[in-house]
Amino acid sequence: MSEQVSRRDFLKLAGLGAATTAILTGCGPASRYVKREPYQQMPEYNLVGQSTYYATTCRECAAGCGLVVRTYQGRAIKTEGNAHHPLNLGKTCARGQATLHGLYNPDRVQGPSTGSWDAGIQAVADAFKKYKPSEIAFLMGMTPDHLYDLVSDLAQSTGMNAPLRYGALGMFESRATLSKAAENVFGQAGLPWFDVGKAQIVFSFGANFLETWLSPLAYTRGFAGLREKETKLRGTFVQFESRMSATGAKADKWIPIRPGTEGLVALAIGRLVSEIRSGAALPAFANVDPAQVADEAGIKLATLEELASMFVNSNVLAIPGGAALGQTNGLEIAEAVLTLNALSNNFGKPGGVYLSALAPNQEGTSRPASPIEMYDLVEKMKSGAIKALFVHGVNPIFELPKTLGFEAALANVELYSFATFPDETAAKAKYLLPDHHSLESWGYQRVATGVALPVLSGSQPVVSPYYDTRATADVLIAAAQAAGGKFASALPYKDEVDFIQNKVASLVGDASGSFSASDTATFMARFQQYGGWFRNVESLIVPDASKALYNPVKTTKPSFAGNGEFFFVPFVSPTLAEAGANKPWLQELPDPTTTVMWNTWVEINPDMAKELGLANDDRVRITSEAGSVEAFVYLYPAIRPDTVAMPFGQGHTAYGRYAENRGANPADLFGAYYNDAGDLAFAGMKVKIEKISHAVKNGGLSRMESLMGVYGEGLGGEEH
Amino acid sequence: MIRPDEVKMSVEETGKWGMTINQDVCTGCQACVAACAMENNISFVGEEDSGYGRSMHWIRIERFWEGEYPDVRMTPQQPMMCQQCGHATCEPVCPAFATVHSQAEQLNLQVYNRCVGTRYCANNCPYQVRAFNWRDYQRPEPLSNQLNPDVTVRRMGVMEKCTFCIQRIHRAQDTAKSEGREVMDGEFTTACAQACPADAIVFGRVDKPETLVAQITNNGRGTKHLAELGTLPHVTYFKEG
Amino acid sequence: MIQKFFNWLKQPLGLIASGIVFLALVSAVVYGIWRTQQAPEQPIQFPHKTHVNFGIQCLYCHPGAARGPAAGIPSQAKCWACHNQIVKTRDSALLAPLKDAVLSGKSLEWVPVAIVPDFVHFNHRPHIAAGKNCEECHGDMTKVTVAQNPQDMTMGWCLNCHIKNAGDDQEKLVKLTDCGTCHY
Amino acid sequence: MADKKPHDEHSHEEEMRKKHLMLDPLPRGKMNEMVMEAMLEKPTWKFWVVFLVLSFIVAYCLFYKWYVLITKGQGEAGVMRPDYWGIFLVNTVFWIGISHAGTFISAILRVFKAEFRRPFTRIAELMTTFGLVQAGFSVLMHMGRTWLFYWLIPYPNQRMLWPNLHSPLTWDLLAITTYLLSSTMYLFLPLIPDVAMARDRSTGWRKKFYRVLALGFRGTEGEWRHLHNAMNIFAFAIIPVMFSVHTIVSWDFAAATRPGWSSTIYGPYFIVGALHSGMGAAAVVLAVVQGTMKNMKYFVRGEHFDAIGKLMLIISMSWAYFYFNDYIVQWYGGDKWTRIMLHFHEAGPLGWMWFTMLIVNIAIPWAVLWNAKWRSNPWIISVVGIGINVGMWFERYLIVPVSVAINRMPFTWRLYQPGIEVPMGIGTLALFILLYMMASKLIPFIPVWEVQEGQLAHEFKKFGRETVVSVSELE
Amino acid sequence: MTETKQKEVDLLALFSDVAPAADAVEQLRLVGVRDDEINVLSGVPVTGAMLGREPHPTNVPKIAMGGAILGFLTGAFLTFVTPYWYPYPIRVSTQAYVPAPPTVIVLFEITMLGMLLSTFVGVFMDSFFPNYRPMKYVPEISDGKIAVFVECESGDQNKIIDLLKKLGAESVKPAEAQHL
Repeated sequence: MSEQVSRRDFLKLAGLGAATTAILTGCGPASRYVKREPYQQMPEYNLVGQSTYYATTCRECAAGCGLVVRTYQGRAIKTEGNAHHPLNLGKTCARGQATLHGLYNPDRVQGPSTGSWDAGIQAVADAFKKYKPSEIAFLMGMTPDHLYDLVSDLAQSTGMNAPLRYGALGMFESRATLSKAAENVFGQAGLPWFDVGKAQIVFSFGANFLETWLSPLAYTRGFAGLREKETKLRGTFVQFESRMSATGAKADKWIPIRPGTEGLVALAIGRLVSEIRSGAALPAFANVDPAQVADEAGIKLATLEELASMFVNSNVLAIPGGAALGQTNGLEIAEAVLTLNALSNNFGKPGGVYLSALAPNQEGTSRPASPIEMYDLVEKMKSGAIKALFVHGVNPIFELPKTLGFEAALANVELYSFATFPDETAAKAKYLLPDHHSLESWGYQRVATGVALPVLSGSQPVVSPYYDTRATADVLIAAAQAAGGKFASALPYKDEVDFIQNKVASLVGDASGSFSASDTATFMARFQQYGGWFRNVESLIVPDASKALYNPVKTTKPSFAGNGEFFFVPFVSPTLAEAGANKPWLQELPDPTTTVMWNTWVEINPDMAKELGLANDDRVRITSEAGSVEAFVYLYPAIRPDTVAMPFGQGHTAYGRYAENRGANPADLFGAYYNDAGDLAFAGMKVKIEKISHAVKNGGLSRMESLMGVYGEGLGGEEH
Repeated sequence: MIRPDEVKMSVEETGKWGMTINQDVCTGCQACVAACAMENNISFVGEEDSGYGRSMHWIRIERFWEGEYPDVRMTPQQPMMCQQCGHATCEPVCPAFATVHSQAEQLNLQVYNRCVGTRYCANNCPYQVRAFNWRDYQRPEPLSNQLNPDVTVRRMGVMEKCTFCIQRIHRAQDTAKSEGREVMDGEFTTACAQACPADAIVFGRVDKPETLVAQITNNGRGTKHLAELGTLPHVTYFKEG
Repeated sequence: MIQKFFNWLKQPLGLIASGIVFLALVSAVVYGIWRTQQAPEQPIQFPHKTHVNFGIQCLYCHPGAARGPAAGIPSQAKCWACHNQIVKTRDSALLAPLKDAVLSGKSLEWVPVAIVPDFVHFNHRPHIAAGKNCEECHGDMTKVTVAQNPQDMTMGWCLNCHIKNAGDDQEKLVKLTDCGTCHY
Repeated sequence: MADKKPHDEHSHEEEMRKKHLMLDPLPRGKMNEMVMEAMLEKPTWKFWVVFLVLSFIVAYCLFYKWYVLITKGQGEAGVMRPDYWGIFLVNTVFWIGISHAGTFISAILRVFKAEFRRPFTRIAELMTTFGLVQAGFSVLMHMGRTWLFYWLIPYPNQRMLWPNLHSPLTWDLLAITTYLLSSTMYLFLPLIPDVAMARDRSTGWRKKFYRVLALGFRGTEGEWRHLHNAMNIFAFAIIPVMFSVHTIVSWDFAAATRPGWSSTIYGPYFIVGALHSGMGAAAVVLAVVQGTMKNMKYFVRGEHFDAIGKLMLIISMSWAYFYFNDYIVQWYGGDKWTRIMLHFHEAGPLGWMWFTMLIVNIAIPWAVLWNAKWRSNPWIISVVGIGINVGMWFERYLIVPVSVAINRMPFTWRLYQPGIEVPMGIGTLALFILLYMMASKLIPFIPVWEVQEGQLAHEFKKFGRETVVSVSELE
Repeated sequence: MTETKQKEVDLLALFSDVAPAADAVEQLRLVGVRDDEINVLSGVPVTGAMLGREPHPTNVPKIAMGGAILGFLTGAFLTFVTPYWYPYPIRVSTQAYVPAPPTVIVLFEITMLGMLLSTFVGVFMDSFFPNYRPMKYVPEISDGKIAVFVECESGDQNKIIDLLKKLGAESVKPAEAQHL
C-alpha cells in the first residue's frame, strides 16, 4: 500500500516538477529584457533615438491639408499639421490625427489577392488587352491627385472611359450644384470660396462649413477670424437649417426653417432689404412674397424683417450648402443664396465670395462626378457597356445610395479593387491589389479650394510599407508596359516617382512659388521637404455678378418623395465622415452635437417624440420609399418637429472589426431623385418612423454627455 | 535629510505653465481630443465602456442646451481637461503620493508606477477630468506601433490624466538647454493646442508676462472654472464675445 | 488514503522524501530568482574591450547618447563597414552571425542590458552634457566582453547621484528630484 | 398586575430570577458544562448544509470573483466616471459600522458596569473582529492594484517612500489597523480564562488547541490582576479609538470637495449610524445564537433583547436627529449642487431606497421598540435589526455611489450600476456568518467567569417590604 | 532561604468559597507560612483584598504608559520626520510638508496603538505568558473552586494539611506539576 502511495506521490511530484519548469522558464532573462533590432542600414537622415519628421499630405478627405508626421525608429508616431502649408497652417482635424489608426489598423489588406504581385499586374494587363477600351472604366476617390492624372492620361491616349472621381463627401457637399450655380449666376463654373474670416455677418443657408464641408480647416480658421478680429467687432453668424448642425451650434442665431425653403428665405430677405434700401424690390427678388415665405418656411415674418434690418447696413456673406442643396430644388437654392450676396456686392472682396483658385499644374476646373453621372456609370455596367471596373480610393457600395443598384451591377463587371482596406467593395472584387496606405505613398494632390494660393500638396512615404502592398500607380504603369502597344506608350514611365517628376516638370524653375529649383532632383527634394509647392500669388478668381440682381431667380418648390410624415435630413458625421469608421479612436470621439460614440442615432424633436411615444435609446425603424434602416432615438432639442436627422458614416457590413455591423447607413434611405445640377436630392425624402423596441438598460447609445446633467433626465424633476 | 524651501503661495497662484481656451471659437470638432489620444497613448475602450462613462479621454468637450425650441441654442463648447490646479484637491488625498505637485514645473503629476488605484484623486477632482484604467485595454497588433515612446503606456488599475504634455515640455527644455538658451514662447505647444483648427487653445508660460498665453490670461475677460473652490486652476476660459 | 499518506510521511523514508521535496522547492525558487538575474544571451559575444582598446570612442557606435534619450545600437551596416575590410574578421567564425545577418537582410536581435522600466524616461543627453562619462554608469568597457550591467539601476541609485550633483543649488535640486523629471 | 400580591415575596423573587440571568445562578461547573456542551455539540445536518453553502459562496463569490476582479480589472465592477467609488466602499463603511457594536457593548457597557452585558460581550466582540475582516477585504477589493496595498503601510523601505499622511485614506489605514488589532486583543484577553476552562475539559486536538490558546493560564491572583488591569485600560482606550475610526471613515467623504459630502456633522453622524447598524446586527446575532445553540436560553434571555432594544431605540432617535440635522443644514446651505443631490436622493431613480431607509431606520424601530414585550422577543427584534441593517446599507449606498453621481460637472453625471460587487458583497456576508459558525464550534461563546462574577455580585436585599436587587462591586 | 529545597513540598487545598480560603490564608500566615509561599488560584477573579492579602503587584499600567509614549514617538517620527526624510521634496497641493490637522490624527492613532499593544504585551510579560511548562494546577479551579497552594517543609506537611482540612478544604493533597 505504501508503494502505491509513493507512486501517487511520485506522480504528484512529477506534475509539480513540470509546473516548476514552466515557472522557471518564465524566470529567465526574457522576463526582464526585451530584444532590440538595429537598422540594417541606417537611413542617413535618421538619427538614433531621434524622431524624424516627414511632410506629406493628409488623405483622410479631399481637402489636401499638409501634414508633418513624426516617425521614430521607422514607426509613424504622430501626425501634426504642416505649419508651412498654406491651407491648414499647421493645424489638423480629428480625422487627420487618426490617420495612424488607419496605417496600423489590424484589419488592413496584407497582400494582393492574386498571391504574387506579378500575377496581379498580369491580371490588370490582361484586362487592358481583353476588353475594348470603352469597356474599361476607372472609379476613383474624390482627390484630384497624381493617380487621377495618370489614369486620365491612360484613358485619354487609349480611349478608355474618362476616370470618374466620386466620394460620398462630394455628394453631401453637392459640389456639382455649387459649380453649376456659379455658372448660372456668374457665368463661370467653379467651386465658390466664401471668405468667412473677413466677413462681418455670415448668413449660412444649411452650409455645415465647420464640419466636413469642402475644406473644414480653412473654414474653421475663417470662423475663428470672424469671431476674433482685432480690427473690427465680433462677427455675427446666422444659420438657417432645419436641424442644428455642429456649425449651427456656433451660430448667434439659429433659424429652423422647413427643408427646401432656404432659397425662398434668401430671396425674401433680399426683397425686404432691397425694399428698405430703395423702396422697391429688385427683379431678382420680385418673385417672392415675404409673408408667404415666412409661412412656408415655418418662421415668423418678424424674424425675416429682423434679419433684413441686420443685413441692410452691413455686408452679409451668404453661404449655401449642406442639406439645403440636397433638395430637388437645390440648384435654385444655391442660385438664390449666391444672388443674395450681390446685395452686399461682396464678390471678389475681402469677406465676400470668390471662385477657388486653380492649382499649379491644373488646366481647368474639374469636379468629382455627380450622382447622376454615377448613375450613368451604373447603367452602363448594368447594360454591359462596361465590363471591367477599376476602383481606387472609394467604397461605392457603401458611399453610393443603395437605390442606384451599384452592388447588383457589379455582377456584370470584373472588379479590380486597389483598396488598402477590406471594405464592402473590396470584398466583391475579383482582384484585390492593395495600394499602400497614404502615409506609405508618393504623390501629389491639387488643393481644390480653401486657400487663396494655388497649392500643389506633396506626399511622400513616411514609413516603409508595413504589408505586401504596392502603389497603384506602379501597378498600372507595370501593367501598361506588360500590355504593350498603346498602353505602354501611354504610360512611358519607369515608376510612380518618375511619373510624378514628369508631371511637376512644368514647375521646375518657376520662380513664383514657395521655392524654386532649377532641376527636377532639387525640386523634388524641396517638394518633399516642404510638403508641396505653393505659388506665392493670390489667385482666387473674382466672379462677375453684375447681372445677378437683375435676373429673376426661379423659385421652384422642393418635392419630397414618399409619404412619410417627417422630412429626412442626413448629414455627414463630422468625426467619422465617409471613411473613418474603421479607426477606433474616431469611433470613440463624441459627435460634436450629440456626443454619441460608436453608433448611429436618429435625431427627433423631444416634443414630437413625446407625441409618438418615443424616448431616448428606443429602437426605431426609419422607412422611406427606398428602404429602411434601424437606429436609436436621440431626443435632439434643436431640430424641427417635422424633421428627423441621421448621421452618415456608420452602417458598414465590412471594413474591419471597428466598423463592421455597427450602426446604420442613412444612404439606404435615399431615393434616386436629382436636382437640376445632377446632384442627389438626398434630403428630399419623407420618412416614417416606427418604434421597434423600448430602450434597454445599458443597451442604448454611448454618450459622452450625461442624460441626467444635460437634460435633467432621471433627476426627479423640479426641486422642491 | 533635505529641508526644501517652502514654496510661496503666489507661485501656485500664477503657476508656470498655463492655458487659455477661447470657447467662442471652439467648434467642438474634437481635433484636440484625437490629438491628445494620439500623443499620449490613450486607450480606446469600446462602445459599451465608453457609454458607461469609462472613456479615457484626457480632454472632453462639454456642451449644454439653453432655451426651448425654436429659441434653443447650444452653450459654448467647453473643452475640459486637467486644470493643473495650484491648490489641487486631488493631491493630498492620495495615500501613496502617486499624484503630487511638481515643484519644478508647477504641474500636477500623476506618477503611474506609484498608483495603487484607490481612485480617491478622481473622486475628489471637482472637474472630473481623471481617467482610470478600468481594464487592461488592448491595442491589437500592429496598432501598438503608433505608441509614443515619450509617454508611458499605462496598465490596468492606474489613474491617468492630462499632463499638459509634459513630455513636450521636457523635450523643449532639453533642446533649449542643449542650445544654451531659454525655451521660447511658441517653440512648442501641447498636442491639443497644436491641432486646434480654430486656435482656441493657447499654451505657454503664464508666469512670463510677455508670452501670448500670459497676455491673454491677464486681459481680464477670462474666468477660471470653479474658481470659488479655491483650487487655483491654471486654465483660463473665455466665454462668448 | 490521506491518513495513510500522512502516516507514511512520518516514517523515516517519508521524512527523507518530504525533506527532499522541501529542498527541491526551495532550490527551485532560489534557482528561479537567480535565473532572473542572469545576463541575457546575445547573438554575438561582442567584445567591448577589444573595440575600446582599439581606441574606438563609445559615441562612435552609440552616437544617440550625445543627442537624445537613447544611445542606440549601431546598424549592421556600420559594423560590417569596418569588419568587411579587415580580412581577419571578414571570414571569422565568430562574426558569422553578423555576416549572415548583413547578407540575408535580417536583423540581429541584441538585448540591451542597461535598462530602466518603461515608466522611467531616461535621457542620455543631459547626463553627457553634465560631464558624466559613460563608464560611470555602464562600467569599464575595457574589461568586459559582453556588456554587463554593473549597476542596480534603481531609483535610489539615480537619486543619490542627482542629489549629490545638485549640491546646495536649491533650484537644481528641485528640478533633479522632481517626480515629473523621470515619471510621466 | 393589580391582583398580584405585592407581598408575595417568593413568587416575586422567582419571577426576577426567571427574568435575570444574574439572579439565577448555577454552579460554575454546571455553567462550564453547558457552555462546553454548546460548543462540542455534534453539528446537525442543517449546520453542515448551511456551512457548505456558505463555504461555496465564500469560495465562489468572494475568492473566485476576486480573482476575476484582479485579473480583469475594476471594469468588472460598476464603477466609472463619476462614480469612482462603489459598493466596495459601501461595504467597507457598512462592516466597520457593524464592528462598532461589539466595542460599544463590551467597552462602554463595561465602563458603565451595565451588568446585562456579561453573557454576550464575547458574541459582540467577535462581531467587531469579523466585521473588520470584511471591511479590510472590501477595501482591498476596491483598490485598482490590490497587490500593491503594502505601499500604504509606513515602513522604512529602500527609497524612504513613506505614505502620504495628508490623505484621509492613510488615516483610515492607521485607524482601522489600530482598531482591528486592539479589538482583537480585547477579544482575546477575557477569552483566556475561558479557553483555560475549555482546556481543562477537552481532549484530543482540542486540548492541544486550547492549551496553546490559554497560554498557561491558571488563575493566580497575579494573572487575574494583570488581566483586569489590562481590560480596564482597553475598555477605556478602545472607546476613543472606536470613535476615531468611524469619524475618520466619515472624513474620507467629509474631507473631499464633493457637494453634499463636506459636512461637519459627518463624524458623529457616522458613529451613530455605525452603532445603529451594529446594535441591529448584535440583536440578530444574539437571537440566532440563542435560537440555535444548546443551553443558550439560559444565558441569553429576554432581558438582554430588552436592553439591546432600548439601546436601539435611543440610537435610532439619535440617528434620526443627526440625519435631519445634516439634511437641513445642507438644504438651507443652498449650494446648487448639494440641493440637486438631496433632491436626487428622494426623487431620483433610487428614491425608493431613500424612503425604505427612513422607514426601516426610523419608523419601524420607533413603532416597535417602545414596547418592552415586543423588544424582548428575539424574533421581533431580529426582524427590526435586519431592517435597520438593510436601511443602514441603503444609507451608505446613498452616500457613496448615489451622491457622487451628482457633482459640479453636470456633463459627467451618471448613475452607478453595480456589477461584480454584488456577489462579492454577498461573499463577505457569507464569510462573516461562516466565521461565526466556525467560532461557535471553536471558542466558548459565553464568558463563563464573567457571568459567574456577576452572579456572585448580585443578591436580593430588602428595603422595607420591597425586595430589590443589590449589586456589589467586586473590584 | 537557608533550608534545603529537597524537603519542601507543595500542598494544594481546594475550597469551594472565598471566605474559607481567606481564613486559610490568614491561618497559614499565623502558623508561619510566608505570604510568598501561599498562592491562591481561582476560576473567577479573586482580589487580594478578598483574601486579606496585599494586592499582587502589576506593571501593566506602567507598560501601557511606556507603550503610549513609544507610540507617540513613532507617530511623531512619522509625522515630523518622514516628510523631510524623502530624498526629494514631495509637495501635495498647497499643504505644508507637516500640516497640523492630519498630524493630530496620526499622533492620536499611533499613540493609542502603542498603548493598547503594550497593554496586551504587558499582560504577557507580567503573567509570563505563554507558558507551556508543567505547572501545578487542578482542573477543578475552572469549576469555581478556589485552590490554595502552600509551600512548606516536609516536616510541617501534616500540620498544615490538618489545618486546612479544619478550615473547610474539600481536599488537601500534595500538588504535582503537570502538563496543563
